[in-house]
Amino acid sequence: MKFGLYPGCSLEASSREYLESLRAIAPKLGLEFEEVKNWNCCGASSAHAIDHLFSVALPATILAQAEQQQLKDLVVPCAACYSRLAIAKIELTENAKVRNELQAKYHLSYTGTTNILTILDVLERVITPEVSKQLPKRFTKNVVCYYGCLLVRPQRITNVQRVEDPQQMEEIVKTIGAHPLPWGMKTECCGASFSITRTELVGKLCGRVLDDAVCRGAEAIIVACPMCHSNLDMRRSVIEHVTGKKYTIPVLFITQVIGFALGLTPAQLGMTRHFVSTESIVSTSV
Amino acid sequence: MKEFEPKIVAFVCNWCTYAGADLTGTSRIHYAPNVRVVRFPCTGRIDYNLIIKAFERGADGVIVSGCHPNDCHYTSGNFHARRRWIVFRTLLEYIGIDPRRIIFSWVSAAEGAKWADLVNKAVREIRELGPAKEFINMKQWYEFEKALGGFRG
Amino acid sequence: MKQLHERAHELLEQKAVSVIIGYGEGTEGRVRPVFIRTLEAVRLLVWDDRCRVNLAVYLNKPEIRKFGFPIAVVSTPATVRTIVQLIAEHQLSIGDVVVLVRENDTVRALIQKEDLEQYARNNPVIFPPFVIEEIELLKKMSIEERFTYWQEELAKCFKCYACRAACPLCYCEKCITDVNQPQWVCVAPHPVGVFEWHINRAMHLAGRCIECGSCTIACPVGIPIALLTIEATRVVKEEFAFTPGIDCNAPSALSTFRVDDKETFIR
Amino acid sequence: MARIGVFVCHCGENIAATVDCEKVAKACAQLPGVAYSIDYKYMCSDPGQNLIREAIKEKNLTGVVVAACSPRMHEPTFRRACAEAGLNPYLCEMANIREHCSWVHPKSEETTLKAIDIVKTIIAKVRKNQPLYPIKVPVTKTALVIGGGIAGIQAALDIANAGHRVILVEKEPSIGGHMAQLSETFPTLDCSQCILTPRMVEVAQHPSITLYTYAEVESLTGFIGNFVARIRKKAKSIDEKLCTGCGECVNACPIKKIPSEFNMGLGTRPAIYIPFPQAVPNKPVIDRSRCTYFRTGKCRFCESKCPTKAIRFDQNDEVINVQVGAVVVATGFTVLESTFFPEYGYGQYKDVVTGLQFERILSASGPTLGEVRRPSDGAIPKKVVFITCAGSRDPAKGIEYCSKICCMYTAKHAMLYKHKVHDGQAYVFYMDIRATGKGYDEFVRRAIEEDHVKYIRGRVSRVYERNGKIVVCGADTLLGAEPVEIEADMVVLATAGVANPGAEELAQALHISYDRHRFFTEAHPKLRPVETNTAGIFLAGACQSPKDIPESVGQASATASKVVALFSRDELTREPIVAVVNRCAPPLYSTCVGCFMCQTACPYSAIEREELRTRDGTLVKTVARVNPGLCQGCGTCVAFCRSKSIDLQGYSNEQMYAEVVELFAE
Repeated sequence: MKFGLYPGCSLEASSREYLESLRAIAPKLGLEFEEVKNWNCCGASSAHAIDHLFSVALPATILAQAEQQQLKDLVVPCAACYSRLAIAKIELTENAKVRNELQAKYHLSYTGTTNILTILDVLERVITPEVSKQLPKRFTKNVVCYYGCLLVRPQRITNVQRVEDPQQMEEIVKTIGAHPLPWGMKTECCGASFSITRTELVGKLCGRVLDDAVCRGAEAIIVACPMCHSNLDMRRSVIEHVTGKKYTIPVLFITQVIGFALGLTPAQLGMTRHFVSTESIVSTSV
Repeated sequence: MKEFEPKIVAFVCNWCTYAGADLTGTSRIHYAPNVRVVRFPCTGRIDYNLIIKAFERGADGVIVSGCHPNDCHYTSGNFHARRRWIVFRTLLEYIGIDPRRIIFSWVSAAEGAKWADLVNKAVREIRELGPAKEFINMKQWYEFEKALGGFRG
Repeated sequence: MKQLHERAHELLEQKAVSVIIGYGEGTEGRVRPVFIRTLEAVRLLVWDDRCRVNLAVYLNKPEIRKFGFPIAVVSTPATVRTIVQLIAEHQLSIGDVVVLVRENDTVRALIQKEDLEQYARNNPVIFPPFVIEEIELLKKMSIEERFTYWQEELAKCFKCYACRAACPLCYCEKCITDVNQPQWVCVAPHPVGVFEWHINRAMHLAGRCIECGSCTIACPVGIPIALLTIEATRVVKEEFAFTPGIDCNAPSALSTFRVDDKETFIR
Repeated sequence: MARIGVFVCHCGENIAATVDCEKVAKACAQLPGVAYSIDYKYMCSDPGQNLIREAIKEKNLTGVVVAACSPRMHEPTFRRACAEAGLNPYLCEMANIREHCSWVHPKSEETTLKAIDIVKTIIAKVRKNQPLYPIKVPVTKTALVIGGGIAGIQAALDIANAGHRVILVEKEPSIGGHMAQLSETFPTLDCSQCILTPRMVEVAQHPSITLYTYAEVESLTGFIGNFVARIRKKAKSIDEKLCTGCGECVNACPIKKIPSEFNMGLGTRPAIYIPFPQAVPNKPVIDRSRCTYFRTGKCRFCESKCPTKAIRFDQNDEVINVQVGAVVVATGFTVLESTFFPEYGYGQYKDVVTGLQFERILSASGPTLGEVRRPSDGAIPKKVVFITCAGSRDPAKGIEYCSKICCMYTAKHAMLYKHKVHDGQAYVFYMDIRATGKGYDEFVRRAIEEDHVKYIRGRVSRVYERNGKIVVCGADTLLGAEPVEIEADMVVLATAGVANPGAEELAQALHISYDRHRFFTEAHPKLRPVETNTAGIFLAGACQSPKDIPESVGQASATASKVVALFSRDELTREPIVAVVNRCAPPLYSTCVGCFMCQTACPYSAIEREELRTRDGTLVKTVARVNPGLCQGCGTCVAFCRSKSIDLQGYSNEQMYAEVVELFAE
């Protein structure tokens, strides 16, 4: 299966392990990725707060480029980039005024043939029961799956079923042997970009998420978005400072968990890059 | 010659447009006096032959109006009427009669202002179209029939 | 032709029908309708390209119905469509008529509802070239040109009502023209009377006319009055997606409605 | 020659201000057929009407035209005046020279000429008017009441007590409806069973009421006074005459774990069951979809245990046709399930229940015998959150209306919870408190002030489970949208009142209209709230829109009065504005050619087929015939008929033709 790939800034920097683990599991699952050539920023961080046209122009150039490379299905592992690209696609196809302005100002030719997929849409297709039979190892852990916001909201863009209690990640981890626990906090806010301006707020919000996960008996939190990972993992010291409690529960990317089940080594999956030690997972499941 | 004042007859349904015209009256909204109203129980009851009769006898324009779809007191009279109007209007146009001379509309019992506005607009449009030239030579034949005395109208 | 004779002979012999309406040799090389009731007369039947007039009109005549159903009719596709429409309008019922049709030179007898409808569907209206020409001619005209065209054409009409007699779907015993209280259609052939008659005829056939052209053929002064009913039926086909003469229990287009009928002129 | 009287009214100044009434009267006097033409200041006054009565007698008029206000206003008045003077009322018409002329044009010669034109056309119409006589239709003095809830019961009792026969049809095994499920009722907190059960028994024992439970109405044909209803009595698999209701079979039945519909799925019931202790009739019914015998042919325990051998496994459905004169639809409503709400957990949390489920928990005959215990682990909840407007007033969920009763029963729930769990704390999230009935607001105040229920004005955004508690995230808009988070033990949703699942099919079977939410539509929201547009069919209770018990009972008695009024006369008289298919002498018998396309045009299916036969019985032709009872006089068939064989009395072809032609005659 061949897919276009738009990594985005986080996967090259703060969440490199997400991209490394994705690239590591791809050949084992028959996935082939072709990166969008000289891709630019998707405008997730600030563009949409400043100028609407500009915030659509950035992702539009990515889509136009992807179209030239005939990438019919474009995987966008980062939830924020996914949201920006999806919104841009709808604006370009439905909002004629914006489309004409963009054509005039940035000479973009875009016909709207690319489908924009999250990492879960792709993994759902490849992690089938047949594949799970040949997995060298079972990742038998009690886990909770954390979706955050942009993977499920706004429903108008993502059209996810059960927006308050999605089951996409649960299905994937179940097929590789994990026990996903029913969890109310899976779509609660983690504080997102406040982690820079009001870090103590992220501490409070992530504290609630971690606290509920721990007392529910979860051994790991699985995420599919670099922002969620950085807040739950990198900000762990702030969380512990704000809540006054110690949390050792590791935060793993879905791709890393699948990597374990495929028998890849922690180094290949970038397990050493986490702030919160993943020793508890690495030691038991090898 | 005095400016051409069109003669317009309005076929209206009793439950909606006639009541709407009553409301125009109770709200004292003035409008052009060229229109004469004929009351029917429902737009379903309006026969296209009567529209032809009106034109032959000298009407320059005809308004046909009733309840909005789904408002009909008899649930479906206006739906039947709408179907007939679509066919009748196309046929008149095919035979060469300017369809703008017949003004179809939905006016509810609460749309007093819309009735006044509809009448004023109709008078203005028909005045621009001028006398119903397609029926000019028909009027004189009607006189001929009357002269024969046998015609009880 | 021989097949037709055998079939006719067989039907009459078994008393399956009381009369067979077919074409026979007329004067000056033309064909005329013949009504075969005895075995000897079967040889009078002919069937070639000259046989195009719609014989279904005789099914409404009391003189023919006097013989009693079922009746056989030698049919063109138009005749079959007429019979299906007459069944839809409760003038005939299934089994009243044995329809003899020619399919690549074999003669078939259609009686059941499915066969009639299937045959009607497989043989849609094909206008002869001169009719298509006229339709195109009128389409290009402006509304004023069409007005003068029809004023000239209708001025020829002297109200002989041959069109009404020829049309199989004009079966009212007392026509609207016979109603004089009130006088819906003026009797005299002056512009008022002619205009009222032709408008009513077209409106009465809207969504019913199966475009067999008998009215134009019958008109002694050659007015192309079929164009009016063709236009009326075109509107019904396009606006309400309804084709007459292909469904035995279809309701009439103008006495039914759909809530989402489209129109562009109601304010 | 017609002798028409024209009476031009000044209407005080309303007409005379801009129309020269004398001139109109004089002009009309010259018109052919006019025998008398005067004007008067107030035609609708008593002296004005006397003018008409005297003129009819002195000038023996054959027609009357009153040129005054709109016929929608005083046509009945002047027609009655004519009738009193012996002139057929349908020979009197009104010319509207007020709303359509004097009020909308300035005072001028042209306005007066327009007035004359208007009167002229109505005179032309009256020349062609025919005397018409009200239509007499026989009335079957039996009423059909569909739905055995409180509304159906009340209507049935009122009609029966007025001496008429009633047939009450109830879909469930017992009557009682939703009211039977309630614990206590606001605002007086009297126990629902205590006030309902006597009424249910009264219905069962009333000599004039025939009760069919576990039965449904499948179709209704006919017209007002002469309906025929087809009722399917589903097989109960019990011989009701032999069964004493002892309950041995119910105890014997091995299948125990079927969720009880009566307890809204909280309790369980066996395959052969009596819905609730006070059920009327108090006889069991076998649920054939769950009974082992009907699935595998084995078991039959109940049969072996039955002392009177009343079990009938071979019993079949019975379909009966009944003649009725009027129909009261009282099929009630239901409430949304909790699975409908993503934000409240899609129904996966056992302790998030609906209002009706909480009623069962509170009820003494409920699954917890009246003790407030939560469904998950049976513990007594110390903190309960009530959420009002769950689904109601929420256009995004397609339910934009207010369900009217939730504020009241939520206050009641909170109050009853506090009475049973003294140290418990109740919270109520609300948008607005709508307690508009008599003694209603005082009731809510009592809940707040005496029972210390915490009312928080704000919406609940999400409910989720954490550490065995139900976390309710909301906001308190009175404290500046302060986010509120309550760790509750139990949550009760006051879910929206919606139409019953079968409502649409029933409406189509009865030919009554219903709205977007499948509630039945009343004839006029203000002036005819308990009637439908179909004559003879009435509405009572929540099937028309969600409402509380007092209003349902009020509506039920209102429909009963309508039905009793309908039955008060042996014959029904109806306006003679109906269509008639012409008949004439042989050999034609009728100009109708029997194409029957008018049948598809008629919205009231009032057109039937009639076989015309000669005296010796031979069939001449089958033609159309209009049933005067069903025809509402819209005239769609008249304008459609190609051979002009149908005409509408009151708006006949001749009358309308005369009106149009007169307009342009010099």
